[in-house]
Amino acid sequence: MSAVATALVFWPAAALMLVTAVQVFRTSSMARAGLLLLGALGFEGLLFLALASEFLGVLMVLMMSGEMVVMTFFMVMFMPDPGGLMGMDMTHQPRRSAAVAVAVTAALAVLAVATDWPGRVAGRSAPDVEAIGFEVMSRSMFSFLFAGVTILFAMIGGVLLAQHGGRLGLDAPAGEERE
Amino acid sequence: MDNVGTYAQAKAVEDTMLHELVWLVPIGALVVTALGAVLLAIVLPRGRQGAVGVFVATGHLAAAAVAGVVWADRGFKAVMSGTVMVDGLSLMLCMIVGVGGAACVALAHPTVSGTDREGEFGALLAAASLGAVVLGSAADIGLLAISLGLSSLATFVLTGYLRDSPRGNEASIKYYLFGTVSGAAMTYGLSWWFGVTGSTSLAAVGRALPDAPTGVVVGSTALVLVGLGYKAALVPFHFWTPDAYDGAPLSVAAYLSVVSKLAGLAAIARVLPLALPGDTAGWSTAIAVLAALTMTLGNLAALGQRNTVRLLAYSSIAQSGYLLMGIAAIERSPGGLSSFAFYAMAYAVANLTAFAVIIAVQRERRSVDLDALRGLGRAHPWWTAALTLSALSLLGLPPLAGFFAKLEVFRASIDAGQSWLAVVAVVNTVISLVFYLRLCAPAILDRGTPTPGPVRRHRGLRAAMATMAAATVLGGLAAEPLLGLAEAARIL
Amino acid sequence: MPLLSIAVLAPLLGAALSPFLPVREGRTPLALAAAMTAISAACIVATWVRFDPGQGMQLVEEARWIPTLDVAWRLGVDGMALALCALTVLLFAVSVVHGVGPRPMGRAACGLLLLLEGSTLAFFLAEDFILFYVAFDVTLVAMYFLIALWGEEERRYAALKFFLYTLIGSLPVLLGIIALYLHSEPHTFDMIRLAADPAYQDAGTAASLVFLAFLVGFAIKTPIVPFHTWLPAAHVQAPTTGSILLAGVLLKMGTYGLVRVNLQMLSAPFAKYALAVAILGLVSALWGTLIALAQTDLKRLIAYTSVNHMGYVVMAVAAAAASGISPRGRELAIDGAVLQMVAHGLVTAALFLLAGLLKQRTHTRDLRELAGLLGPLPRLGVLVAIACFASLGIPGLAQFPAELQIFLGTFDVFPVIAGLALLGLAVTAALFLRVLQSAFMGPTPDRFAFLPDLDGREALAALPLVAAFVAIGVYPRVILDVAGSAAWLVGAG
Amino acid sequence: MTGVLLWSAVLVPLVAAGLVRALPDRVAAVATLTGAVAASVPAVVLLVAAADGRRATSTLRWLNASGGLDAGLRLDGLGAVMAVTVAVIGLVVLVHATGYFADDPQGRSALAGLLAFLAAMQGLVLADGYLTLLIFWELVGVASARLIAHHRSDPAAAAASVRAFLTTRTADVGLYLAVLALVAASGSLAFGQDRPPGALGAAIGLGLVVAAMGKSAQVPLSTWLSGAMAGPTPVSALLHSATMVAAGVYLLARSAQLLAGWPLQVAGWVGALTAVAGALIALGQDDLKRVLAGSTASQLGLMFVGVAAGGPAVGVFHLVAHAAGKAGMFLCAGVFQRDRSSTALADLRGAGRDARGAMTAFAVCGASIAAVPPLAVFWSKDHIAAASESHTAWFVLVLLAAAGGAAYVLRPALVLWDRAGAGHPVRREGRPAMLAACGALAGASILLGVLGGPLRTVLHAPALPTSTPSLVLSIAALGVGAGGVLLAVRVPQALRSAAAHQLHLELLLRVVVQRPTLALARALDAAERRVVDRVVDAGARATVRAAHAADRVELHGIDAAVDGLAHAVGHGGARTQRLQSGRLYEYLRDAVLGVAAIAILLAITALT
Amino acid sequence: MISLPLVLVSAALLFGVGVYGVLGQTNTIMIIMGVELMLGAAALNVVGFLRYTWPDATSGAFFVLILMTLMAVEGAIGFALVVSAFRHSRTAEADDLTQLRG
Repeated sequence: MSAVATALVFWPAAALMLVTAVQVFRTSSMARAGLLLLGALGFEGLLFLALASEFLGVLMVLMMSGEMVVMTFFMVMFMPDPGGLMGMDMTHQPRRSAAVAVAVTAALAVLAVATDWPGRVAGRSAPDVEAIGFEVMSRSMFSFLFAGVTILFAMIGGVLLAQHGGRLGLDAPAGEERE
Repeated sequence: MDNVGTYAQAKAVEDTMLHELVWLVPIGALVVTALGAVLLAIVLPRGRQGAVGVFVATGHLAAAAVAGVVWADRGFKAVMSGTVMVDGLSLMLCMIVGVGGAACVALAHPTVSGTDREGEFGALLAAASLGAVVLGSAADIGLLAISLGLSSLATFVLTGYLRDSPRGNEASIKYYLFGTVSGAAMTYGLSWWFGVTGSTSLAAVGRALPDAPTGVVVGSTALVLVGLGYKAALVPFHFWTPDAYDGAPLSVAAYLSVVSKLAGLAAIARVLPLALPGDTAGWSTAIAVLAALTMTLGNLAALGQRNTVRLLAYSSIAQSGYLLMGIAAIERSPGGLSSFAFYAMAYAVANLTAFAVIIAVQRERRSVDLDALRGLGRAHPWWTAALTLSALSLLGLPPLAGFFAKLEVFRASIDAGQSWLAVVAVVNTVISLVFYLRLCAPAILDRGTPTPGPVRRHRGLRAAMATMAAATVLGGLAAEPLLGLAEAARIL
Repeated sequence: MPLLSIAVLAPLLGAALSPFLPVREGRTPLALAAAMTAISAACIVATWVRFDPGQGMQLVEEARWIPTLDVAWRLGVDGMALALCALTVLLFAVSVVHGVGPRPMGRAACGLLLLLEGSTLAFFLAEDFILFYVAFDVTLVAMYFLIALWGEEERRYAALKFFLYTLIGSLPVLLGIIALYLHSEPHTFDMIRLAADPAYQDAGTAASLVFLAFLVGFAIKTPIVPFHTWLPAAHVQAPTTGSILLAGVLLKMGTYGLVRVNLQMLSAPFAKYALAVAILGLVSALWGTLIALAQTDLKRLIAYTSVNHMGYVVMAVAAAAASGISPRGRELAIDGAVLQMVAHGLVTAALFLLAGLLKQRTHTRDLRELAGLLGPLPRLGVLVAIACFASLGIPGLAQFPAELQIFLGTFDVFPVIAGLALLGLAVTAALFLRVLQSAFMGPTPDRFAFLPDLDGREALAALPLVAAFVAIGVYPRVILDVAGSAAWLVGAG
Repeated sequence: MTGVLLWSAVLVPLVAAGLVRALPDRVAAVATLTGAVAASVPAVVLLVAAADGRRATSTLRWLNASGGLDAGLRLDGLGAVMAVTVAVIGLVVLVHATGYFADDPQGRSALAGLLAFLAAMQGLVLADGYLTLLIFWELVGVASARLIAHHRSDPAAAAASVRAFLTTRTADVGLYLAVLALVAASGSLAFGQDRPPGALGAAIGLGLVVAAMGKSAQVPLSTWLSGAMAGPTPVSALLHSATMVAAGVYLLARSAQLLAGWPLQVAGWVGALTAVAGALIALGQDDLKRVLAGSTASQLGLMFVGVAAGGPAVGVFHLVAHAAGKAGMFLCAGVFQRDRSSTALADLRGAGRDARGAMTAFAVCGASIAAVPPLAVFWSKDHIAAASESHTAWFVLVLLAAAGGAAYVLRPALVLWDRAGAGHPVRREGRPAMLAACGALAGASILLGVLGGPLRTVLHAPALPTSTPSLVLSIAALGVGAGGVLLAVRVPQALRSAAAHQLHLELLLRVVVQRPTLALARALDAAERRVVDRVVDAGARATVRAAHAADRVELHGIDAAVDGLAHAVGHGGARTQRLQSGRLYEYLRDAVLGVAAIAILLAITALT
Repeated sequence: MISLPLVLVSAALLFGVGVYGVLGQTNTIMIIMGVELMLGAAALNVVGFLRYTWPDATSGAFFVLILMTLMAVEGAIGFALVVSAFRHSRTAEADDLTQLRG
């Protein structure tokens, strides 16, 4: 992708990403927040594309849309007032939180900008799918397998927690009496 | 390594990896345990789910044993293209996790036996152990992040295992939120490390960071410490600890306080020297300060507790501080790592003993309040003995394992020129006396409260209690084998 | 035969066996305690016979323990250690006769007593710093439970205070030990080597800090003002046997350590701070005796006199460490200090034993309530009088030669301090005379008219102590022949 | 051989004491007397040997430190004379005591105590070197305290015992100090050294003098002596003559060389003042034993003057002479006391007439104490007067004391002989022994007066000072004193009826002599009781107050500080606990702040 | 045009928004969203480095994959926890979780 094209995609995508991200926490509807988050992460995927990481970008968009849809369902199912009809406030100490967030951002941004990051500036843009494939199948094989195990147990754990009633038909969750 | 590989290269890498699998047997044992537990939980009928627990415990012990064999037979090696370190630190962690995990399974038996998710409990516990061991072995940014993820999320679920308990839910949500936020902060720091290095290998990071601009090093290291520090329950990332222990099943609290915590500390002990070699950015001193803060805050907060679980939670925070003393000395004293390793072993057995007794008492008296321990000596002299031994060992009194552990970390600290930290630790030890005595003294000195009635005996629980208590004593009186082991612990 | 190891291990074995005794009560625990104490005593006596006063550290027994750290089971005796071991076995024999808790002793009491005995002996015999420290702290735990289980009304508080203070004292010692270890070349915990070749030859900052760490630790144990407030609390609340052992043996650990470590291994910094330490000792001595004068509780009073007497010991050790002292002054100071440790052990143990017997009969320790006891209790009264006179330093009884030598030795280098310390003699006399006057003289109130005098068992407990301190008082070289400083004090100064 | 004798002089009475304590009551008296006789044998043999010029020592290495710190006994003239004095007076007193305690259930232990007392005193006078002397010095103190407290159910006796012990013990600190200084100066505790210069010498001099003052009840450390009258009379007899109080004088005599110069001057002044004060105090008393106690202080003061002015022999001669007389008076007083169950002069009126034997002995001994020629004390006091002639102030004070002596002896004698109170029954139990003892001492007073010579030989004092003026003045003083009393006391009927106008003289005398004298005596007594006593007591009270103050500091200062620290720690615990609010967002916020702090920390460590 | 600092600043801003969400939101789900943003910011950093400074670092690309995995699994577990808790207490407010403290 040429520099101009990159810029053309980057600026709007970055701006939209940040705007949607901020809106996630400004809306009073949780369903909307979920969709806004989907948007933010989607725009981030777009940024990835602009930054020549096509595979990662596409993956991001696909994964996040899947996840966010599930999330929105969750919220519609379980949350009070998912549509934000009552306009309830879901924040506390917004000013203080914002101040902290601004400080964190400023610190990180200043450090990032002030640093003369090492490495080549020129050259090929970013690893392509094939390279990532080699990486996964060679050096990072163990991590890859491990990530798979992690996903498996996340599923098991999620099911354990979320499912109503016992898998074996028992309705006797454990308990420990304490005073 | 960072070139785009060819098939031939990939093939060569795979061959090497196959050869290296031998070193991965301990981790493999835990993988088999975790997956096997899942399979067993699916296959076994509802009446036989208890077998999963036995299987998981056996698997843990096997992993520990295999780790010992690998240590003795194979030596240390960086495997999987340098992403996994099989060295003294990781094998030691594997042994602790193996034995500790098995003990926790035994401790959990009274709680989970016969419940609806008994099989999954074992499987998740094994997964958490797997995550813990890999966390302590990882020499790669990616592996570090994902292993922290696995070990965390498995324990999030375990903490919330008592789904009908509001306390359990609260505990697991707080733990989860604190943990994920910390993990996310860590990944941000890791991303900068990558930016400085161009590789996710910690060894490569270690080559690049000393020359990197201070600001980036400081910022990223601080963020990385958040994730690892939360796992190890260091101040100021300890807030979740008492609440999570309090709400979780007691056996899970024991697990968190031993396996999870030690994995996090082992990760710190590996990551910092690897990524910041030669005391880059003076992290030793920073860790020493953290150690002082952690032990002080933990001990002070433990003073006023009436709830034994919270008391032990704060105690374990304080113990993290002492453990950090060893880590703070790694760069400056040859005894730093070994003192950490020995302290970890001594702490694990003593803390598990204490939890075992608390669980036994909770089963019988339906309370974890300190008052429930009153007069325990008359009814259960052996429980009382175990509790006393563990409290005194945690306090660091000779000739128990905890004493030699303290001796080791003090020695390392002074040797590393951090005598002030040793003095802080001494003051803290004195403070800690008050609540450790409060834990064990009423059991011996007070008259008892009546027992509610006969309670089912759990052989596993008793066996774990006896084994750990015996280890607490033997780890002191016969400290030589373990000390020898700890002395040999090395970071590759 | 490894006499020293047997002497240490026999009581420890007994302690380990005690939980498995078939009965909770009955004679078995007592028999076990008696047997193990007898074995220990026999070993110490045999050691005394085999001991060659002409040599320093001797009869060293060594076994591997933790070679990784160069920690070994390393025991040995010199004159001071032997004298204190003899004191220890005697006092434990007395304690077994007198018993702890319900009578006959239960197995818990027996186990704790034996644990205390074994660890105390191990402390005095240890020639390895880790063993030394282990023994130091195990005595602490055993004593804590002795006080907390069988003490008086406020035993829990007092026991906690005792534990806290002594732990505060022991941990700096641990730091000091580690520093010595790290500073020795090659690293070692071997006390014989560290004494022969001190790690710190100078009195620089590091050496001073190490010195200070040990000093604080031993000062709390001794105890020296202002670290002494645990002592009266512990003594008042402890059971009689606890007080006997606490005052008789455990306090000696502080001064023993002061000599063994500060004087022998850190002589250079000690020489630098000798005057300050001597002043501390003096303040302790005067403070202890003045406070004792104000007490009305008998055990509290005796406890404070311990502060006084141990202050003299500290003063003498400091004088011996001073650089300006003459060889003879040094010999006098150390001889006096060692003799005072033994003498104070015997005398104060006797006082606490007799105070305990008195309390058993009258149910009070308040001097204002006691009166005219000599009438119903002539034998007990005479023993108390002898013990009081011994404690105030009357010649013919053990503390006189000890204190005289302490004063002589101290005067050699710190004349003003020694002179001021003499004032303590008068005050001590006053307070003991007051005890005798108010408790034993005067008309006997009716409520005390028919108290039973000493019985056989009590006499069996008390008489050996009295006999021992009379013997030492008449002929102090009974101890000095073995424990005299010329025989063992090598390397320092 | 001499060594055996020396040790047996000390050990025989000690063993005897043990035996008496152990044996049954009925043989106690026999055992006591046997022991006392046996104990005096070595002393006498030693005196004979010493008179032959034999000198010997027997030492025992007692401590490890060598050179001059050995324990040991020695034979020389001074020691031998003292030893025989102690043994003989002790024997006589014990003879008396067997009678005195005949019907006392605790008598056996008193007899044993007396024997032990003798043993300690023998050790003191035979000691070779200050170490041994110190040992027995202290033992004498303990033994006397134990005997004074004989009537243990009597609170006054207990208090007197404690006071006696504490006063002397406090003064003994001086002896300790002197010992320390001596070792520091010369490395040796042997007798016969010269005083080192400087502070050490000052410490030695002052220490020894103070110790001697304490033991010999010199002003202002004299109050314990009259209190000690609470003990049984034989005890007082022994205490006031050859033992205990004699120890101070003996110490001065023994250390004369060491104390030469200003220390002896101090001792002389103290002695001279005490001599007069003691005499006046004796005059003001209404209790026979207290009269005698005052007299003892006065006489001891004279001994101090003697040692200071004339050397050891003068002082010791007076000591021996006084011992016989004073012991005799006490023993006689014991007889009267048993008859009347009191020692108050008012109760004793006429007691002498009922017990004529005792009265005779009392008169002889009293005459000796009053320095009536040619009895023993006359000579010894004369020597003192002669020796102090060159020192006018002392000389005057000595004469005043002599006059007082005559007066305070005569006054009770007149009361005892008063016909008005006669006619009471006497107690027969144990009387022969008591009377024998009184007689023996009366005889000794006469003998010593007549045969003072051998004593001088042994003391190596061939030429004790004498001078005519002092002789004359002494006798004059005697007359003045006696006359004053005779005129002042209710004068015998015959004399009164002789001339009515003499009543005016009596009145005059009463106004001019008696009243001021008695007033001064009372004032001094009051001074002693109120001021000196109070000073001493104030010292004690100040100590006690300091003790209580220290105790308060202890409880509210040190202990509170520690507790406060503990409290602060606990408070810190509560604060940290409050951090754990249970609110997740606060946890997270604190964690973020924590990260910032860690980053700052790392930045600091990285940049330094 | 577009350079590394710009990407990094964008990532920092995204992270900041995430932090704001985490600190400021009362609802568990919303906090989880904040976490997702923080993780996304980390990923954006890495992608920026891949593009501008370390184009050959395939391990970095794999790291991004791992971050995405983490986002997914942590989200999943989080929702499951919320469901489990909501079933009993009918609320997902993190602020209500104050039973455990001290």
